[in-house]
Amino acid sequence: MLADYLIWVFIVIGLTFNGLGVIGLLRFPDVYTRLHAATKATTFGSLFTSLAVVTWGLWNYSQGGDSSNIVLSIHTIIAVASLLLTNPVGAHAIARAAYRSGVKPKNAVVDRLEVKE
Amino acid sequence: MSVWDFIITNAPALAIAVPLLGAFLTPLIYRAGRKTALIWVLSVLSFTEFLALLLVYLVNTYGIQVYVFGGNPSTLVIPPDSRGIPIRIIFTVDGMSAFTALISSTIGLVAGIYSVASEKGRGAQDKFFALLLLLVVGMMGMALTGDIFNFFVFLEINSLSAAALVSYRIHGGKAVEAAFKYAVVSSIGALMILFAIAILYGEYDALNMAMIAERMYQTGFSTMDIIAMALIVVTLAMKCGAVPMHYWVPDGYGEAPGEISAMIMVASQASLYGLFRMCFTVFGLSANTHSLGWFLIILGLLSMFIGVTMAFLQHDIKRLMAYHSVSQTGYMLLGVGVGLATLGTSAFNQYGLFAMEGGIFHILNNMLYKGLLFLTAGAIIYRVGTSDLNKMGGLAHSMKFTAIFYLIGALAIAGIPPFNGFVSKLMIYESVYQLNPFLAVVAAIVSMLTLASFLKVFHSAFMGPKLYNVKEVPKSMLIAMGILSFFIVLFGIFPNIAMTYLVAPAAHALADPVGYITRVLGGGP
Amino acid sequence: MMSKIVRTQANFLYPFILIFGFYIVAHGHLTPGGGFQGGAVIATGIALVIVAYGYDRIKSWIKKSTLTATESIGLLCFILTAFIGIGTSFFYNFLANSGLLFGDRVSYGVNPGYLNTAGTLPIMNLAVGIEVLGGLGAILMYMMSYGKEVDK
Amino acid sequence: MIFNAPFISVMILVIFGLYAMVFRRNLIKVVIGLDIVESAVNLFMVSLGYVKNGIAPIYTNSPGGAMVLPTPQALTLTSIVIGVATSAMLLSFCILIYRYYGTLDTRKVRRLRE
Amino acid sequence: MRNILMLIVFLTIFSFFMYVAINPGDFNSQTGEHFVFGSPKFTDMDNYFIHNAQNQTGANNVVTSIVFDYRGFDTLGEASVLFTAVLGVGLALRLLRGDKK
Amino acid sequence: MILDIIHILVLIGLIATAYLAVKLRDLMACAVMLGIFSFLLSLEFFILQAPDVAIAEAGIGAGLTTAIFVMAIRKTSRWEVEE
Amino acid sequence: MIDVWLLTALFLVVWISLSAIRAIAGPTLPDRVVALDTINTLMVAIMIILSVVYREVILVDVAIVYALLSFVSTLYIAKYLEGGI
Repeated sequence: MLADYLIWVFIVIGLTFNGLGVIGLLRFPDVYTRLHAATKATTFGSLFTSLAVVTWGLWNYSQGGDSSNIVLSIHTIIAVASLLLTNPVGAHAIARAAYRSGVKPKNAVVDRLEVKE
Repeated sequence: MSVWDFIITNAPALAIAVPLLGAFLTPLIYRAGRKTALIWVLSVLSFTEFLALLLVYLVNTYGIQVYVFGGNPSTLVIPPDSRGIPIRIIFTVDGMSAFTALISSTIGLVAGIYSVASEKGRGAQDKFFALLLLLVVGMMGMALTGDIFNFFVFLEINSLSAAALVSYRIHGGKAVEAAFKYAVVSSIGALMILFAIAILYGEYDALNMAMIAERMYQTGFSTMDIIAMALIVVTLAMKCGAVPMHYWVPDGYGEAPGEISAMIMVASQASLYGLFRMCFTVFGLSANTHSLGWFLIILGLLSMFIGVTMAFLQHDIKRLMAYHSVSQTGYMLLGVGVGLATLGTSAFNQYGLFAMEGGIFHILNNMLYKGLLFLTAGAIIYRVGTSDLNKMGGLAHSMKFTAIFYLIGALAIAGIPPFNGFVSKLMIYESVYQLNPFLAVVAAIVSMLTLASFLKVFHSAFMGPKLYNVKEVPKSMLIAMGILSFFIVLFGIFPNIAMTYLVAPAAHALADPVGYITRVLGGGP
Repeated sequence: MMSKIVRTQANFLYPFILIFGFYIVAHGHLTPGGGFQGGAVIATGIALVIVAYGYDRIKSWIKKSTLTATESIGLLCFILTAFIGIGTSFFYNFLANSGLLFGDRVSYGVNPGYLNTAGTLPIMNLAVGIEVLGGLGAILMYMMSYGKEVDK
Repeated sequence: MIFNAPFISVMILVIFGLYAMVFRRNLIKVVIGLDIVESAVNLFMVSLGYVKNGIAPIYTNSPGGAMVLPTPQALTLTSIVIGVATSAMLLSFCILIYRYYGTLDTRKVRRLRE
Repeated sequence: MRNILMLIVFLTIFSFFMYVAINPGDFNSQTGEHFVFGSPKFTDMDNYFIHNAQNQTGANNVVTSIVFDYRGFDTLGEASVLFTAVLGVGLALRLLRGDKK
Repeated sequence: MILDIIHILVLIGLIATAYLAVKLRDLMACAVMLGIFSFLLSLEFFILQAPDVAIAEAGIGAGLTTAIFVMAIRKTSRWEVEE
Repeated sequence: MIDVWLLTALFLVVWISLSAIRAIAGPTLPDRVVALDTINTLMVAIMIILSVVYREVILVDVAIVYALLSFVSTLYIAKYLEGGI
């Protein structure tokens, strides 16, 4: 019972954050804010949807399911871990490349990077 | 089990595996020096040639050879518990397959000998020779396989290695442009064939040609089969350079090195083999062979006429020969198309089979004399450095052997009696005349135009005042050309040798799809 | 060469990709995957290292000739494995259900599966994995190097 | 419900790919079109082997049931690697053509037809 | 002119293909002329693989047993295609000596 | 039912990205579109219960093909038709 | 009762479609790449969810490959934008 509620909560959180990220990707004015919304929020949201899967697997296993449930949980954790490792790097690379390629932040008051270089 | 028994038992597999192993090892062996690698490549090619000859012998002696990859034993086509379905990849070697394998390995050997001298001093030779072996593998695989998806894989090996070899001499980017065109045409053709294979698979859940043919015969010829047949026939006709789809031929043949042009020409004839195999064996029982045959005849007529007409406009020796090879492809399509159009009627025994024998004999002859002509063109370019006919002249003074070889090839392609072209052309005229006199008239006119065109080339390249101070080409190139001209003269004087052992079994094998299916499946329709 | 963050992360991730690629290759007969997929994964790892460090740094670490030789050797292993079975027929799976190396029997139907089953399949998987890794890596290196090295 | 939607989309993809190969004026576009056609054929093969409510053809600790046909998947694996090989070769030709011609425009890359 | 011609060819191919795709045949029987998504017509060869592959080769993954055992020769050919492509790329992008622009 | 809707959405995405990969004039954008096309194709294979093919497509189609295309575009030119 | 996992998958596919709009519309190349990255992340999530829907453990392997490899193409495009390669 508890696990059911937990799964629901995780999924709702995950979907909400994913949705927010996508809305941010659609609505924000320039690359950097879109990047900010999209990569961070979707990573967080995907983390939570996957956590729901992990919880489901563990719960089934503890209820007397076979060992494939625990394998499911472990593999999901590996997938999420690699997602967490790779996503920020991609975001960083895009932001840097966008700045280097001459895309200016919109409505920016202070551009520290410009001062520095 | 002695070595000889071993080789005989596994000949179809070894015919593919040996050159493939040779290709894989060539880049490694080349590190030990060029000479070692050349000896290796030539011995592999000779062994392949030997295996192809062995296959011809086996087929003539024991009938259709079947080899099951991974079967236990290797001739077990249908496992006892599979309810009559062949499940593994099966090589089915009948007369036509062995014939095509023989001409492929022969041209491979000749090109290997030729390129010892002609490519000396150019870069990336290990890759060149490995690709040459792979091209041989592609042609032989297309010829020997009895599995439709396996055919696609070998077609892809064939086209990719041929495209890479076309781009070998970059020639200011022109060769790369030709190679790009060739690769795109081949790839889209291969994809369409894959599409057709998928359709056939979805219809019949089988990939073996004999199985597909039998199921198609049992369930009737549906709309999907028509679509698959159209895709396969059109793309294979494009691959072999029949006229409405011939635009890649002059570029590809014209820009490749001489020996590679000869090999690509034979690769096109492997596609022609695929076309015949599909038309006769896979679709032959169910489809309307009469209209299919007339389709091939019309393609052949167009190819003959337009090819030779376009050849008159060229002033580049290789492009001229390329257009002539389009026109020669027309003869083969004409001969075999007549056979297909009359398949199953009483006319088949009167003249249809004879026409097919003519067409298939023409494949062999075309390999010999067209290969020889491409090699002589390569020799001229090797010494003179240009392929423009207007800038040549007087080469007969210094390159006597090349001139003689060229003359032999030109007379053979025009169908002058002591040479082999005469025999096959005569066979085609005689039999085609009985179907429709108009066809024979066109074929004869095209033959005359061919003679005129090649005499023009001979005049402008070899005759006249001495313009270039050049030497004769190196020995290995002469040996390669000599081998081909020897066979031209041999088959011209004694055509019965080729007819008895090569051509007649091939024609009979093509004309007998039921025998093929019965041999593979055991039962047959 | 990309920024330090990317380089550090590439250093950190490359072993993971390698391990995971070999996991896919080795478990090819039990879970989805096999020689091609594992080889492609490892080759993508090579692509990651190339893009993180740039060709100039990479070319002393990974040689094109090494990669092509790797490819040839993988193919040789593959075709030789096929050749060994030629006593029966080419590509005969002589190890399956033999009780020798990789020759354990499995029961029909759903079972967890063990690594030492499937006869020559794991060996072929490994050979094809090496081949694909070498081939795709060599393609990447060739395309990367063009125009970078001085024409003589 | 789903009707023959995968087949329909396969046909549309083939048409797009052929369109790119014939009408677009850049050689890299030709390669892109070839890639799309190839993916479409792969999709066609895999969807031919789909069985309704089938499971993947791997025996694991999953609930039993009808299995998807395995042969098209094996063929598709082969075809995918062939596709990447083809596009790599064509792209290297593109690089060479650009080096010698200075352009990839299909109307300008025509030195062979002078 | 050429474009119009190609357009006609394209429309022909398109209608041809659409005929392939859309016409669902007879939904209930297995012998309809056209493909139906989700229910293949014949399945006997694949059923043989599904039922026997595990016993004969010992692999749980049926696809792998097909790729490397039943159709292993295709895989060899396909690996050769990759080998060919690598050789082709190496040949095309080799360092040029003596070739001038 | 819901699976069918997902399936059809994925197919529509495939068609849309393929159209854009053909239509756009910026070749880099085409490469990005081809990448998304490959991802969606992989998901489609996943839905069609072909995990082997999905892994191959994810590794080769999504990772390597994009890399090769980007390298080729860097060595040539980015725009389809130069002005 | 509608399965919760299926509903989640449907929502995620809708999010993917919405991000594809940014990839289609995005005025500059970095916009498209951001959309590509987002799609990657969502794709991993949906693959994990779908493997629960199908009750198959092994399908998660695809998601792992995805998560590990999908950012390589992002890095290549980023490097292109920086002017490298």
